[in-house]
Amino acid sequence: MKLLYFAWVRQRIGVGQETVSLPAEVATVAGLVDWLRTRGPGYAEAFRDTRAIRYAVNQEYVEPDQPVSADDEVAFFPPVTGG
Amino acid sequence: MKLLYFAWVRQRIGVGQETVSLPAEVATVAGLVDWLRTRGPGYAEAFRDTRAIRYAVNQEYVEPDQPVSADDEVAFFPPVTGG
Amino acid sequence: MAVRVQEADFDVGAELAALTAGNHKVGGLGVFIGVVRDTAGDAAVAGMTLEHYPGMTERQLAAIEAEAVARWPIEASLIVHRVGRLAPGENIVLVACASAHRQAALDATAFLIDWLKTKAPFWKLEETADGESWVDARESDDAAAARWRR
Amino acid sequence: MAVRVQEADFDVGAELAALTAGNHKVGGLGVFIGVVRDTAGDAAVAGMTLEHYPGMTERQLAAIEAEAVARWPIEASLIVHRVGRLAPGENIVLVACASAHRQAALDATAFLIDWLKTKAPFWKLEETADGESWVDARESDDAAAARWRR
Repeated sequence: MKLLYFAWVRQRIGVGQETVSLPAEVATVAGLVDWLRTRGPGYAEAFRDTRAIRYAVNQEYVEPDQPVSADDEVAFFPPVTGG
Repeated sequence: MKLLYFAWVRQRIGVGQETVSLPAEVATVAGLVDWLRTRGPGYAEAFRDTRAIRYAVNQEYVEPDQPVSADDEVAFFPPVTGG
Repeated sequence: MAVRVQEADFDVGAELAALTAGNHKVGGLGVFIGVVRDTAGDAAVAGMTLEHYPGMTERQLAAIEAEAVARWPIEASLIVHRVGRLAPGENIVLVACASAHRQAALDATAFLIDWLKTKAPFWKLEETADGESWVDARESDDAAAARWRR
Repeated sequence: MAVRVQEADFDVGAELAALTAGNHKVGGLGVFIGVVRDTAGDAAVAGMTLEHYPGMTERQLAAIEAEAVARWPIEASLIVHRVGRLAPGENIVLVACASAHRQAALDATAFLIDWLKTKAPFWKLEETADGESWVDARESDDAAAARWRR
């Protein structure tokens, strides 16, 4: 599974992208966030307040209850500020 | 008094501008139109339906009851279509 | 703030660059460019001639621009309108409005062109296969301008 | 219909000329250009860095443009968005929409930039005297985008 982080999510975690093996107990984006939080203080800080996080699976916006599978590209980022 | 005509008002009257001596009985733009109608068939045709005419005195839009005096520049034209 | 009436075409890139040059308060620039279409209803248009009322045109354009400046926080604005004969595809009018804020820039731009369409003394004489005819004012233009009345 | 993400600046005049070249159905061209301001609230801004999500950005921009095409009779449209470091006064984004009709061109242009602001995955890192900070999303942008929801 490919994970992507942008803006301050990326800065707090310390990397922009990584490839992980999806744990068997993780079925949704929200489950993925709970698992990521356990991976270290940077992750815990990045996902401390998930109201400030947006999610994309395979480059489309999704809600936290979106199912995820091992082939997915999942991205985590703050609300967008372009334009 | 300087009179200006634009677009099809100009075409029907046959000139774009002229200088006239303001008749004593003409006090308003509407009075001026009534007097102009008597000046020939082109004028009569141009001012046949005044709903289609707009008026400006000294380059500002006015209503037909606007007073006019000998020093004024008065213009007659159809609704504008620029842009 | 500037208004111009001219026969020559305008260089959109150069006009817009000059409008905001050196003003780093500008966050957004709204622009509208009017262009001669090759059809009017079902008829093919070979070209058109723009007539105007010299003096009153500039006065009305300046008044329209002043009204926009009174309503929105505008850093810079520009209206350039062409007159004379124009072929399909040619530029007719350029309206631009720069502001710190996007919404002000966009709203003021729409306001400027909507008001210009119903207040600035220009008239279009259109050439079709049936000959020349003066373009009629459109109720939709009056309605667009009325949105901004207050 | 085209979307581009690039580090290089864009030439507004050339982009707009290319957009409508040879299409004589176009009667109006709406344009919005976003520019880096030198202030954010009370703080002086020395510059900013635009980050984006390659792949998703282009996909979202194309979806936004497709939505505009579905809603308005659009002859041509363009979105160009820059990424990387930008100084005050530099262009950020160019949005343009050409239509036979003025109102469609203006509305579609406003729609494109409003939706882009809330949907396209770009983020601004601003440089002030206090250091670098990520720009917060603004409720006014959500409100502007919500106008177009249906």
